[in-house]
Amino acid sequence: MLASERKSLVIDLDAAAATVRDGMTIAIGGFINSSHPMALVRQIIRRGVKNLTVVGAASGGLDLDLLIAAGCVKKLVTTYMGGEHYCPVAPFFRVAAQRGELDIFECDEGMFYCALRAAAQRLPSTPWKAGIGTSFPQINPEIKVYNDPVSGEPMLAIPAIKPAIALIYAAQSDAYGNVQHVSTGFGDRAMWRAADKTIAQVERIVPNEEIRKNPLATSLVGVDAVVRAPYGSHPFAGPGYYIEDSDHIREYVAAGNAYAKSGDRKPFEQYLKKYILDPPTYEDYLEVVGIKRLLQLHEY
Amino acid sequence: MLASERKSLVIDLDAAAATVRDGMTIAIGGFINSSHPMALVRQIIRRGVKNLTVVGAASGGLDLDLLIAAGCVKKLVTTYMGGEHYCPVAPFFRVAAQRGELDIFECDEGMFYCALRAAAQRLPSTPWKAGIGTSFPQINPEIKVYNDPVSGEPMLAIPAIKPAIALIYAAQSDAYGNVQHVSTGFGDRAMWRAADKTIAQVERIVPNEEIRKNPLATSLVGVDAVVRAPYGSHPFAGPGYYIEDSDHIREYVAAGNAYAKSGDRKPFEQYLKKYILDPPTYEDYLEVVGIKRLLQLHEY
Amino acid sequence: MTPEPNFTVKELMASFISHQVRDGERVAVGAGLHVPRAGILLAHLLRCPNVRLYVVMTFTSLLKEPRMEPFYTVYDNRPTKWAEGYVLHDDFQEDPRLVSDTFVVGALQIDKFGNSNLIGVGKDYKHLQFRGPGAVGTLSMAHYVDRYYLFVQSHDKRIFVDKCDFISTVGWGEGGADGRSKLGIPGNGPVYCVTPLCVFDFDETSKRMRLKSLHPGVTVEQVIENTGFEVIVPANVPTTAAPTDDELETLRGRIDVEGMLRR
Amino acid sequence: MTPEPNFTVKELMASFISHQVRDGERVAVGAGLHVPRAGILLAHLLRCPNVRLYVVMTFTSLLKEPRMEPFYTVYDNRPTKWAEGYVLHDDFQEDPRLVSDTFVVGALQIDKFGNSNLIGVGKDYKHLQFRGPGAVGTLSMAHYVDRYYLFVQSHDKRIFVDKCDFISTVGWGEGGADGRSKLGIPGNGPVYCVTPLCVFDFDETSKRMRLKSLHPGVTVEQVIENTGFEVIVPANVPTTAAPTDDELETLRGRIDVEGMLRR
Repeated sequence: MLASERKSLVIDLDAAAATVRDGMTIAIGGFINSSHPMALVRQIIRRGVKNLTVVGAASGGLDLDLLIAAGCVKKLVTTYMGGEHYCPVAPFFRVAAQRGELDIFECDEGMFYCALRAAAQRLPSTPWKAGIGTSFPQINPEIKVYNDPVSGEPMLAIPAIKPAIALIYAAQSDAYGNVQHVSTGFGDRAMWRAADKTIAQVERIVPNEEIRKNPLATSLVGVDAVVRAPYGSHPFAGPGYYIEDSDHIREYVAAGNAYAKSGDRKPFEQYLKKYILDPPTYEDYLEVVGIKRLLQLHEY
Repeated sequence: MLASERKSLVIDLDAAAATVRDGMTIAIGGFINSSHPMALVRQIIRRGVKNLTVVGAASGGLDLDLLIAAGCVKKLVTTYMGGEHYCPVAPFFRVAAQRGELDIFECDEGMFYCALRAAAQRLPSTPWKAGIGTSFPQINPEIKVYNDPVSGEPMLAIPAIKPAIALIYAAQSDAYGNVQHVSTGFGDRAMWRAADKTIAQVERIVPNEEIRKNPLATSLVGVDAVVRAPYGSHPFAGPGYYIEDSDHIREYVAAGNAYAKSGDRKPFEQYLKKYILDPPTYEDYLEVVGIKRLLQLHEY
Repeated sequence: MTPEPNFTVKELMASFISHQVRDGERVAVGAGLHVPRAGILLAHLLRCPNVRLYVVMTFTSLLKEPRMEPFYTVYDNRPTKWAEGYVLHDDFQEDPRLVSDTFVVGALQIDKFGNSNLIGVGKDYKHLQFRGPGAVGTLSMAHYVDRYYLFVQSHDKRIFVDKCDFISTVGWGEGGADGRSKLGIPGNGPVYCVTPLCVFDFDETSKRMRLKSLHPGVTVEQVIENTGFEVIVPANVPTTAAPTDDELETLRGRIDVEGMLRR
Repeated sequence: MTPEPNFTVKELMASFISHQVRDGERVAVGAGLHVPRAGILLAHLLRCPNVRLYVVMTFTSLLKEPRMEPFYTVYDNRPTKWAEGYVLHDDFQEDPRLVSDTFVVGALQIDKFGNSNLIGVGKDYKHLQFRGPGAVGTLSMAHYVDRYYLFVQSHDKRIFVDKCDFISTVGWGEGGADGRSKLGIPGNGPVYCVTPLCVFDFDETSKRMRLKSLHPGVTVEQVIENTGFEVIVPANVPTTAAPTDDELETLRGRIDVEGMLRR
């Protein structure tokens, strides 16, 4: 009598998005205009989730700005909020921050990973030296200055930040949660280690045998659930598959700038309706974008 | 006018061993009976280097015991000193420790990597929680108990240990120090990060183009020098190439046990003469072992 | 007289350990200890298809493997052929719980509260009577895992002592249900101690070691005689459950093909 | 009248930056800043064959690459085709010096001691006049590298201020040769500040910003007028060295093929 087969961890998009509930701390992987689990992000917006603490990527980007614009975010943990050459500062972030409407855990990339590592290591804080002499201990009162017990020198204690759920975008996974990124995976591993649970949104689900052909490429060895969503990082890049959709990003930035510059939320409301609220399913979103456009975004 | 070609980092075995000088702190990679840079270790013994602080692998093994037996070691930083099923406790280590002749930085694997990470991160110490309630803070006075600045709870501060040189065994490298291990590389990356300089002893030197075919396999992206020594982990395993030489390890353990049990150093002196002091070169060592024996050790 | 059992004590211990594994967990297979290794693999093949096995710094599933090729060490490269992914040795310090949810700890000495010692025997650390191999990773693993198990290959008064000369891994500290929490140590600590004579558990209130079951043919007196602290002995001590035929078949046919547990 | 130079100010700045790179170093190529990126690649191709370039989280050498395919971002996957090895983004926190020995820092504000600000402009952090993008990794990189360079794409009194509203990256703190060491900050801090008008260095004693060279056609008065703090002006201020023909040829033919620096 042998054990039954391994259980598939593949779930559907809405079931995955439904794990994110009001007030939770979640992490969202990727890097600036690449590798964000956008199918999940849009579904979270559709579900009207509120008061999230979002541990954005180091560095974050317009994926987080969209969540702020849609009213989902209470607190943000990130080191950079921009769209690189598309926009120097993310527009809704900028306005919300200037109005004091957003709690910000102000940090740089070193501190960001300190906070995630502390969570992964089950430590209350980890030390960092860089930041002494800057404004960070003043503008982020969660960071404590103390003296190192060995050398006596002043240090910063960066508190642990533990996401309940990490939402990660990657190229592929098997049904058992062995995830493989194309190329680096940026800082996604750090989020996976820190979070209680990780959901991977992938371009393809492949047989376990495919994963075993190159186990060195397995970047997250065992996530908790897997969601299939081809073109799922759109409008951002999906490494190995497609580059970012410049036109779409410019459309979003224009809508954001209209709000940031003149307080006009209408262009964003139109964007929100067209791309997120109206399309009943994820596939319908892709229909709105159009297969022709999607096929133009090939990486090479 | 273009820049000249890249400079080769390949050096010979004796030049590499000569960088290790009396009183230095060095790290030696590998794991128990696998992946130790033994050609370098033997050359260090031949050169009569003294008073080393050796940051042995976590977990260390008979490679370190040999250095202790040969009188090179003043202080040891390791978590385990044994040969697994060949011997539960490394013999010369055991005697030296029991006589109080060896300084030991007593730690477990978690603390070991804390010390290396602190060095890599240029921090005076990093925190660890495991160890509270044990004898470690008493038997290792370099570890300090303090209260976490965020939570107030008692923590251990593990001081940074920075090797001047890390000696690493790996499968291959190009001439520019891009090193690729077969399989995991155990904790070698942590030593590379912590050390001021790293020397990789490899089975093969391959063209840069070979490295670029699988950059994900590059485990140490840029060491400071590369030494070629085929069968260079013998008598220990070289992953992807050969398994450990059980007979040779048993010969060493028997010599060690003769000393540990009855104080008879003669069998070890014979071992030392036969395998290390008499063979004028590294290739001569392999001749003493014999090509027939070496070819029997293939991994599959 | 009881008939001679059709299994060895090692097979019995492996069977007992196999029932401690829970499906879906990450479980480190410390290959050096053959009995716990066999127990974990047995659980995987018979009851826990979804455990993630940590084998020689890789994670894998071995459900489809007809026979576990022999691997006696934690450093042997050959089992990496089964890898689904790598977790480097130093990664364990980044997140101990990503390596294993449970663990097996061996020891030179174990005291009545399940504290254990791999450092050495003797009163003076600088002049030990017997220097042990060191803590390896037991200290950190036992601290962070959900729960762990003590396992020894022999049962005598040198191992089971009233007080360890040194503590490398905390069990229940100085005892009591809050023995760990008052030190700020997470997890459920040692659950059982498995020996060639018996299985101990821990009294719920005092967290002192208590006889849970006797292996076939072993008497309470034998345990008491060979244990250096006072053992709590309940009124009725059952016999450790014998491995089932299924278990023996799987152990002998697929896991312990070379018969390490039958010697 | 001086003849019109045969190069742009961006090319001039790239040439200047290229001379700051030392062979054998690790150098992060922050692709978003085109001018420093071009300068680093120029150094690599002409003088520094042994730098290890950190490009989109890979390390590489580009000596054999006839033309740098356009990459405008730090997230574009395409440059990973050149990889010799990966260093993940979070690895930078494990060892900042394995990523880069030197760095280029941009800013919203820079003060006379080379402290800089990417957080925002305004007195009240909770109600900023202008919220910046955040520190990215500049704080930690600038702390750990051997030395770094400030670089701005425009030169005016909004950027060059007497005192930053917030400091995200320490330059020389409150000044003085011990401005960094008394805070316990390692490294040699900011060495030069490169602007479209000039290059600043730092007075050895006060560590206040000092005019080092003027770009062709720029006057001392122009710099003073557009700088919000008192600039130290030496008796003789040379003109920033023009890019050589070799440099321009390599820049235009192999690095800046699309002419980003000529616009």
